[in-house]
Amino acid sequence: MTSDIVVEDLRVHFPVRSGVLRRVVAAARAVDGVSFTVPARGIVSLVGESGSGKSTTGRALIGLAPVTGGRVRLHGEDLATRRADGSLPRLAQIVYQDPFASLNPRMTVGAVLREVLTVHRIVPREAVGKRVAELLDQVGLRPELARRYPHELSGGQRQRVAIARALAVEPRFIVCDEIVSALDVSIQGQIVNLLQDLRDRLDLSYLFIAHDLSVVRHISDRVVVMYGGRIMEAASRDDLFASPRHPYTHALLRAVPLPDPRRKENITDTRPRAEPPDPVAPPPGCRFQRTCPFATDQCRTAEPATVAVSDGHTVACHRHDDPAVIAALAPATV
Amino acid sequence: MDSPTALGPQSVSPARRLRLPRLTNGNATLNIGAAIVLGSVLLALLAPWLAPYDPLRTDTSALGLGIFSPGHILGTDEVGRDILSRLLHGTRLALLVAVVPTLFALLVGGCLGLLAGYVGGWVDSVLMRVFDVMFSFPGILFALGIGVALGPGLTSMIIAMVVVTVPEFGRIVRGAVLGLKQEQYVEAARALGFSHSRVAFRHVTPNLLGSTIVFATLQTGRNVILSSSLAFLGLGAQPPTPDWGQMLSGGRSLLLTAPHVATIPGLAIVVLAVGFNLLGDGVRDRLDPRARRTRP
Amino acid sequence: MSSQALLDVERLSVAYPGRDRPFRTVDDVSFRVAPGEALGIVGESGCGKSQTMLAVLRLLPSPVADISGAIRFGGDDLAGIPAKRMRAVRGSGIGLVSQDALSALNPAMTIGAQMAEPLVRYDGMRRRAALERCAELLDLVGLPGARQRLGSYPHELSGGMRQRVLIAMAISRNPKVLIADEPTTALDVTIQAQVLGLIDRLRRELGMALILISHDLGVVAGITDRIAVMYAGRIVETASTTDLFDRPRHPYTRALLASMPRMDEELRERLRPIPGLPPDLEQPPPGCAYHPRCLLARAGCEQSMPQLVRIGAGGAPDHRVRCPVVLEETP
Amino acid sequence: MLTFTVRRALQMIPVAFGVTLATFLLGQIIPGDQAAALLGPSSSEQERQALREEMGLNEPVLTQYVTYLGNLFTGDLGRSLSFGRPVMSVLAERIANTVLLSGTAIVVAALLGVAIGTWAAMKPGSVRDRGLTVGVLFFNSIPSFWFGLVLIMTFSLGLRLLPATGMTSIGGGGVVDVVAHMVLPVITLAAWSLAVIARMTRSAVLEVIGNDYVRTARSRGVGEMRVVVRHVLPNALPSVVTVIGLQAGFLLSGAVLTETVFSWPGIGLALYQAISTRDIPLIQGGILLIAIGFVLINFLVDTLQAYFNPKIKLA
Repeated sequence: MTSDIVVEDLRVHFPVRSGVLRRVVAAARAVDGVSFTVPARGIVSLVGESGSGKSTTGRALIGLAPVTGGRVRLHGEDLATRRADGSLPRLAQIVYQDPFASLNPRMTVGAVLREVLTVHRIVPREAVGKRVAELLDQVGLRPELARRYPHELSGGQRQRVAIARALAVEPRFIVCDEIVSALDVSIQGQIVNLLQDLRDRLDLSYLFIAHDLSVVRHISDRVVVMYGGRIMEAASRDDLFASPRHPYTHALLRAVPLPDPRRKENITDTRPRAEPPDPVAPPPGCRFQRTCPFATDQCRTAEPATVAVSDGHTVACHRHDDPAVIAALAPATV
Repeated sequence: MDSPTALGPQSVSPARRLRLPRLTNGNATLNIGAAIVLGSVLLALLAPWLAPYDPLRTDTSALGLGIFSPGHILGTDEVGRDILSRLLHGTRLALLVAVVPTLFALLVGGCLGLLAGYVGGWVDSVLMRVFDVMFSFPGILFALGIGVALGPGLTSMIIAMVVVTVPEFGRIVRGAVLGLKQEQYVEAARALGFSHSRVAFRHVTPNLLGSTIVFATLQTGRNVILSSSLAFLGLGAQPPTPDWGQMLSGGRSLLLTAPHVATIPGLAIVVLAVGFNLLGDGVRDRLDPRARRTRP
Repeated sequence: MSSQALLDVERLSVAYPGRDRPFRTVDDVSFRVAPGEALGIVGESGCGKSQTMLAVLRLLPSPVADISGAIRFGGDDLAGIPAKRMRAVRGSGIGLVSQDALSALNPAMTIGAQMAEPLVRYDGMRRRAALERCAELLDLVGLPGARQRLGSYPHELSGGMRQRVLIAMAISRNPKVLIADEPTTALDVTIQAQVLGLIDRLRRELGMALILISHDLGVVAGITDRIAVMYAGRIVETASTTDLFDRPRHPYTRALLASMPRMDEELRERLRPIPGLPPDLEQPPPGCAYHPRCLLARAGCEQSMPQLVRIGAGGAPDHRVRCPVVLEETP
Repeated sequence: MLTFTVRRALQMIPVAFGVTLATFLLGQIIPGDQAAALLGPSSSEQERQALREEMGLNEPVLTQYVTYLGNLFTGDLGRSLSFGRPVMSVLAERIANTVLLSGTAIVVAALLGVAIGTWAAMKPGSVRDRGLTVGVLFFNSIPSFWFGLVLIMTFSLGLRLLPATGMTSIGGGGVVDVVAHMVLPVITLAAWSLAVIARMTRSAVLEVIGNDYVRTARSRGVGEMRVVVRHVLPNALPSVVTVIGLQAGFLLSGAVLTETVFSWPGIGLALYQAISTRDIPLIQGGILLIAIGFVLINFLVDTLQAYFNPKIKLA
């Protein structure tokens, strides 16, 4: 299997300005050394809480956040090269959480799609109308909707339009940034199913950024768990949900409320955990140390290395092979 | 940084999603405003045919005649000119000095604002400091200075008014552009590989046209007052040109004996300013996204 | 359902003037909450669940929203009492926790100042005593360093902390009913679980009744006794929580449960979303509002809105459903 | 907070230089020969040339600007042609009158404007709210000088209730007399600003009143009056204060018209006289003074706002 996207030690640091002269005094390490790959036709999910750096990582992959360190390769070519020669937009696209905000309120659905097709000369001018209808059909919308404005559509329909716009450039890779979390539960499934169909039909690969693990479990091939700008654990979907090896992954899994009145174990009245690490001055050692129930002195001084615990399953935890910890994490869910 | 991750389906509160019924009837506002402005334009165009007398003709036998005097419905002024005729002819000048400076200021200020807001960086800093300086001379004072420097007259007054209002347009447009640059659809347009000029003119500009047009209309209303103030201070069109501000100023000497000489042109100024203000408010109500659901 | 209801809402409707004619965001909603009981109200955006609760507290824009029905609480009909008596009910009778704690806290006041305000103004407490009580409350809701937090401004706290502050504020005047409107929706998953646990504990410790509003059946499953499912402004099904999950009857409830991707089940090949779109409240479909999306719809469903009918005999647990089609099923 | 204040103060420096440059250039653009104007038409070319040399008018423009700046710092604004005295002394004796008039007007406009705007916003769509909308429209469409004339016609010439012109009656008078003379000009000057402030307050209050935290306060039983005073106004005032600051600046310049109409012996009236006599140094000086006043007011407003915003205050 070839990899569409190769991310090696990606860093996205934002300058922190302060004082009378607004000088740069520090860097906020939103993404701090992240490596993963997205295979062709693969769906890789990026999960974590707000401030984990997952969205910034996604934005960096399509050139919307500055890459301040590391390498990103898209289809064998460096991201910077792809940006410079203008091939990036044709290759990688993004769909956002809020489809209302991401569609120009003064353009009809048809105008949105026509613009992309003509600017990039995807099809001959006379074929544009036909292609718009095809794109709408591809995302399950009737061609009449081309004449509508975004505010005349429902949330689910808008998200389909946003997907159609991304598809218009015929990309290989799409960053899906929380694209179902603003939708009603009954509609979420429509969009998730659509993404899977499109992947099969158009050979796409996705980076699926989400916080809802039940959706992630459904859609992904691989799952990458981020915390404080770093990757805690990465594994195939089945491995990660069946046998998480990082305490943070375990905490995430244990926090999903189950729609079953007899299963109350995931509702816990614990004292609040410590705040996520300050991106400007992360603590020495493991980023998760303050919250981790298993943290030792070693965790507070040395940053854990990322090690493979089985084929394709990596974890960044000093105690990944400690039997006591493994036992505590084992019955995660189900 | 990350966008908020957990915006659920309830992130917009129902009360806010519901369209609140409009409290003032936007259509009435718009219609009255449009009627006043269009009516003024019509009067200005037809002034030569409607006016009973030559606005410049003085009649020493009829100084300061009152309202409803025979032959002079609105009376005569301090040198015996027919007030109605002067009022009608003055409409042309009033509209000219209200609309023309707005158009120029809109063009210049709009472009500078778009440039400052979209490009940002040092271009923005320099332009904003220049606007700050211009802004520090409150409207009429700045216009006064320029009017004095260029010598009194119509052209210098229009130039003065343009210079005064350019920074206002610049700031309004820049602020709107800065807001729009944060919009996700603008970022999406960049991600789709569109050029800067396409994003600026196809995606940003159409979305700030509405608010800019509203501001321009309201500014035209303010220009009616600003121009009459400058004329009152003697910086506009020079006598004996029929000008409402001039007429008002001239009527001051007759306040005791013939108050209508100063009152009537004042009322005309108020009506025209009200017209533009209503028009602006009406257009704003129309453009309010909450009030709009069907296709524009 | 308990006979001595603490809060008894009967035939509540909320209407707004629409483009052409008035439309209802809440339509003929009745429910009761007994002391100490936890009721969940579940539905998707626009189903009227939040509007119902704001109507109960009379916090809707009053001249615009037309409210009808009875809201009985402590011997009063809240719909009819004068504004001053209503104010006495708010906070000390019924408390409210809203969704987004950042916007629900006054950015220009310290936590202590806004928490203590009604205690000093209306409960006759001295300022120092009130602040002391606030510190205790913040400790009760598990805020670390509670006393020092009194001097903080909302923007200095994290989202989870702010939600805890909001909960402490809602319970500060010892309400008998706590209404929590999507209290965890804006929070990260791990924080969400903690806040739910906190609300559950407070309800038990303080003996409050709880009305938990959520779009997520998973959120209400663990901590409620009864659930009412709303669709397009109406309650379509109400049952005890276990009954609802074990034997959902209304086609919408079933479809909603089936549409959820679940962590506690085998993976399915595809998700099963509900086809179609939620109705436009200004132009609802005729008859049953759910019929255009309903798999069991038959001729007649578009004719008239069905009644909410009790299933089973008098001895059975109270389970009501608004669908004549499923009533004909043999259980 | 300190950082913010210092940053904001530093921003004033280029603006202040810009303002002096603009007033200086104003003097440069104005056509005509200053020396001739000073010496009168009967002066000889030699005399004029000598004066130009003495005044530095033959120097390069940049040198002249540096000299102009230097003079500014020593408080030398040149000599007024029409008064035959230093501009500084002309302005100095009048500034108090202008500040008295504009200051009273802005206080009246701010207090009444905030009160009326809040009162209207508490019942949107009510009779009083519509009344405010109409009033705002009306006062925003009236030229102040005409309004002043109408007031004079009604209250001085018609009803003979209040004096029309001057600051004191002939022969002087006490505080009561000055106040009586102030009534009409203050109303004239305050009307426009009052309308603008009331409208801004109304929309700011309406915006804040829809916030969740206002609902939180109500849901805890806080009374409506207290909700407005404690929760709504503190969050609505920052945007209102900006407008008040701007209006304070505009009132300073609006004084030109009002002082002229009412013959109020302030800077505005002096400016009007200077314009009619083309007394360029006095025009430059008056405009510069008002512009600098405007810059200072804006600085004060911004600092005040930062103080009320906990996010900046604590930073």
